Amino acid sequence: MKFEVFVTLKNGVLDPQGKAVENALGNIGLSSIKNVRQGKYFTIEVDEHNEEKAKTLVKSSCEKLLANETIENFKFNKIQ
Amino acid sequence: MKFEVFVTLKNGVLDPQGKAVENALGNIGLSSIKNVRQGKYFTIEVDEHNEEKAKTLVKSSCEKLLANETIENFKFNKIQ
Amino acid sequence: MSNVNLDSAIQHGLTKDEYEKILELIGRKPNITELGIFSAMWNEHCSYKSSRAWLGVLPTKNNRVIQGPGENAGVIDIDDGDVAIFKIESHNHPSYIEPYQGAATGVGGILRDIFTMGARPIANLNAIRFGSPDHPKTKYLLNGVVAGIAGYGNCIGVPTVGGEVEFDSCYDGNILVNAMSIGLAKKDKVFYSIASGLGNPVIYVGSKTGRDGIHGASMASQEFDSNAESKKPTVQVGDPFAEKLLLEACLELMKTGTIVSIQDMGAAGLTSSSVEMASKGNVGIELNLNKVPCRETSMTPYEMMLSESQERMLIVLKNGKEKEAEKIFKKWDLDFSIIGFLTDSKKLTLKFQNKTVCEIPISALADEAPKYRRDWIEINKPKHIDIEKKLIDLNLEQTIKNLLSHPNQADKSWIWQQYDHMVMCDTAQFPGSDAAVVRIHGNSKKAIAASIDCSPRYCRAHPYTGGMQAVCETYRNLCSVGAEPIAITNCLNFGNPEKPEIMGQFVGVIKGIAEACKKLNYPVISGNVSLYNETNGIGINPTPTIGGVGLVKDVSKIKNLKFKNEGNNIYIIGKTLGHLEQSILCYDLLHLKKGPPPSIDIDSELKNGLAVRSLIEKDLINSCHDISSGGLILSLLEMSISSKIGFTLNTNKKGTDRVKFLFGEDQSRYVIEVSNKNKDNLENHLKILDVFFENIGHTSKKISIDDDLKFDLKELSKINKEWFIKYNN
Amino acid sequence: MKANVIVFPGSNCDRDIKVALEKFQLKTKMIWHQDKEMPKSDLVVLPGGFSYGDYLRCGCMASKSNIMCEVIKHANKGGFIIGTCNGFQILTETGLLPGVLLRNKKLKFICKYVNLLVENNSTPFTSKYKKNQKIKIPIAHNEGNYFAGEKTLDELEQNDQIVLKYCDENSIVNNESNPNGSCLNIAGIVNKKKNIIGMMPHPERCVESILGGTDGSGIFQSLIN
Ligand SMILES: Nc1ncnc2c1ncn2[C@@H]1O[C@H](COP(=O)(O)OP(=O)(O)O)[C@@H](O)[C@H]1O
Ligand SMILES: [Mg+2]
Repeated sequence: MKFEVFVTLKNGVLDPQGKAVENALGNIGLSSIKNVRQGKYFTIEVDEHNEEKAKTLVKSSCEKLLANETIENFKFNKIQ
Repeated sequence: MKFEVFVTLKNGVLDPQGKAVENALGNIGLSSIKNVRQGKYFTIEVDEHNEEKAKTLVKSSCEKLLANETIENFKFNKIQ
Repeated sequence: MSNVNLDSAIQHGLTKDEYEKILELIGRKPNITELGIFSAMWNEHCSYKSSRAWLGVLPTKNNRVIQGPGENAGVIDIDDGDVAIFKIESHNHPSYIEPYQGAATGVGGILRDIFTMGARPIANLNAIRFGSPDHPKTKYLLNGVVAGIAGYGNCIGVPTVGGEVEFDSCYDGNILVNAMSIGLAKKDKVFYSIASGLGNPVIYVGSKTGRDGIHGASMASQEFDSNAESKKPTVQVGDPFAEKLLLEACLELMKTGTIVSIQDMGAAGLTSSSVEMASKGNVGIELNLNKVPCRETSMTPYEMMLSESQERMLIVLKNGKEKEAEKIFKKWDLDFSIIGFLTDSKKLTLKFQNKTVCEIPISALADEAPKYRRDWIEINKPKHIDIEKKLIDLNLEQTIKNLLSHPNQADKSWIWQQYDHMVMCDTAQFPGSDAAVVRIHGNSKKAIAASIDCSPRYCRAHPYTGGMQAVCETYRNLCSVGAEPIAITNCLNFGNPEKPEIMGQFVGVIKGIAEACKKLNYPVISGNVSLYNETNGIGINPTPTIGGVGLVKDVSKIKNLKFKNEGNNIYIIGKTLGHLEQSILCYDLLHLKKGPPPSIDIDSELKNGLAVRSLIEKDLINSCHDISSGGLILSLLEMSISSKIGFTLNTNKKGTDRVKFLFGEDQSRYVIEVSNKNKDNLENHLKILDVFFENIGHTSKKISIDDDLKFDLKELSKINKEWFIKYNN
Repeated sequence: MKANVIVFPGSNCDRDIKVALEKFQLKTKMIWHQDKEMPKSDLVVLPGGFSYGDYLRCGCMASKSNIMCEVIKHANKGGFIIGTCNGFQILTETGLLPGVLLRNKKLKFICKYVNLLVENNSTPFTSKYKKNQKIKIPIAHNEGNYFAGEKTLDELEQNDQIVLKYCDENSIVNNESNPNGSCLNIAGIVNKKKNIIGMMPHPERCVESILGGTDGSGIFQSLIN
């Protein structure tokens, strides 16, 4: 089973990368692009046929590793 | 108008981060998780009401900055 | 399997003649795998077909050289059973296409060359060259390359201690990324790539093989056209973490006495590593490609043999030692696979799915590779040009400010502060000085000094002089800190060698390097050639990057370029004639690019260098800086800015003579700072050594030149530091 | 005094810190990350480097390795722990110290000597310094931008947990002297019990004048006191 996982910075956490991207876009003439926030995107495969069980595994990888909940949120979707 | 942008490594391009994450998941007992690939996820706002124009702008930011098409693919969706 | 014919050979970058030679050598048509292997081994990057004939001119020996060119890196004796191992390598084309990964894998590649030989890398340097700062790609390339070098070197934990950077529009379409690494080993624990022992197992260790970089080596040997983007997928991605593990695992294995020979998989991956090992040992090698650890499914023999996936090594083990070796690689979480063995067939034999997919005599791939004596034309020293007129109205105050704020002379800390230059805790002289100094770990006194230099504008004007000058400049930089120069490595970056002018540049430069090395007893022990640095017919300035390495016997005595106190005397060692053609003043500031470069008198170079070293040895001077690009004035200003101590300079000259005195780039000169206490002693000493010197002023609170020029040190410092920061904001 | 230095794959300041510890007569053992047991020691050091390549988030994967259970036990018993650079990142990822280290504000790796103000000298790691003493120690990191929520920052201040702050030549703590964007210019903190310190600067890099300074010595001298 295949999932996609999104890890994004919580509101209020400064995102210097997003800021830098935004500035850089401005510099190359794309100044109408605003509020860039950068996060992480994973695709993962779970060796598990039961969807519920697979989801529990994905959730637990997010909590234990993929996201740092002090600063990040996560969500995920089944894609296959 | 708000968009989400996905930037992922092309197939066949080495993903040291994904590989390391996969190993780490294995080490903490989540060895049923396989084929981890890590990419970037952006949310951006475009100061433009015409959807077609907005999309052109997003596409051009991907091509010019967000993705390096040597090794990466991108896609995007309107989310608001 | 697709059919091989002349067309497919040409697509692989081979010429018609070369293809016919292949047919003759193996007496049949090659299959596609074999064709790929030939093309990889016979391209410029691996075969040195245009340059080999000339490289033989270079002197490669002195009493400290243990291994000259021909191995993964050169080896010099630094006493007490220690050796230093070093080499420089180019990663120009990949870095233009993908600056971060190109530069990163360049660093990774040179590091492997060093640790394959049993050395722990202790210092990295780099020489990077970009197009004009106004060119739309320059900023992106600069940022990517610097971040890539930093990303790899910092992660693996080897300090990046020096380098150089230059901007010139001749690099607009062909940037240069040359990476150098120095390692340390014990004299009796150096490893070589000569395979031996029939039946000995051949093992593959490191990361898995993917489809990355297939045909990277051929790419590095092709001229760019504006379609460069379409060559993109050949760029490899580096994994410094994997390299760190590979480094530790290899050094651990090397302690066990199980290795016969070892070779990293660099350009042309498995092909060149297996062929080179077999060729050097005059043996055959048989590999079972089904055993190659692959990252992707259904990889073909062709792909496996030509992949340039990073962080891999090929090792010939002593028979029966497989288990012992495997344990170490497993501990470090690396792939380990016995993929073949040595044979007496003197052939490269490849099996895949129980079929023989390649059988080529090793000699056909290596010794029989084409060698060309390309046509070349001698490039003579250009005539002097009249520059007086341009100098008469020069506003000196403004010109000095322009010099300090010019990207080529601006403070480079924006770059080297992105590099961890202190890790390993042995860096005794940081970047920002003439030569970096790195201690020999565990030895409280001994250290290695290193410097990397080239002045391509001189090489373009007169290749022979330029080649000599590059060697001499590293020599001078080593002497400036008090090191004994020992040997060099060189990276020869040129345009298309099929053009007689370019080949003429190449020949001239090589002869110049050879002459300087011979006279200075400063041989070439390793190097690399990068040709076809040309886009749409426009070639780069000839750029022979020289990396010089010296030995410091007592690290507590080294000197740097910072003024130490106010009220000390300032001297120039060496004669100032005021040669301005090809100087920074003419070339970069006034855009006058004609005329000969300053000439080099090797006898003075030797004598002045020795003198400076003996002054340092006797502790008679407080600081020392060589005079190079930018002339006397730039050297003084750098000494001032880095120390926040000013100087009072008395030129005793007027008008254009003064301009020449300040900006002239006459060679073999140094600025030194001497206390009143040591003044007489120093002068006597220099007289005995028969060295030309002159007292030109003293250190002071402020900066002033003669009676009419005054500068605010803070302002100059700001101007000097600002350029990189503003440019990259 | 005995010290254990934990070696993760990708650690690269492990040897450096061992040399420094031994210079100050601490008996030092290197401990492999996969070990399930750790010999008794007074001090545990989490060294700098790029553990597990620092992929994902710095220090994150190291914080999940076997040996960290032992390190946590050591912490709970009141044993001393120093985490420098990557070690600091590992400590925050493990939760032994609050907050997190984000990417430097300017998104560049920074390696240079910086000025630091000793805010708290009543910890086992800083007693040899004077309060408000200005010291110079190098930093070398890409992710040293200390971040924590307001509540945590308040707590850190109230409990005197902030040990080192970035400052300038004249001991002034301000935006200009903040190299990486850290909240409150924080360069190093301790836990409430003050037996664990995390700091971005590398004291092991300045214990000999030939390397550019000796201000790092204070950390080690404080410990052996
Ligand atoms: N790309 C670079 N990487 C690391 N250090 C650099 C780089 N470019 C310049 N430097 C450092 O900046 C200092 C000044 O460089 P340069 O002006 O080329 O010196 P010099 O003229 O004495 O050779 C040197 O110490 C050099 O090592
Ligand atoms: Mg110099």
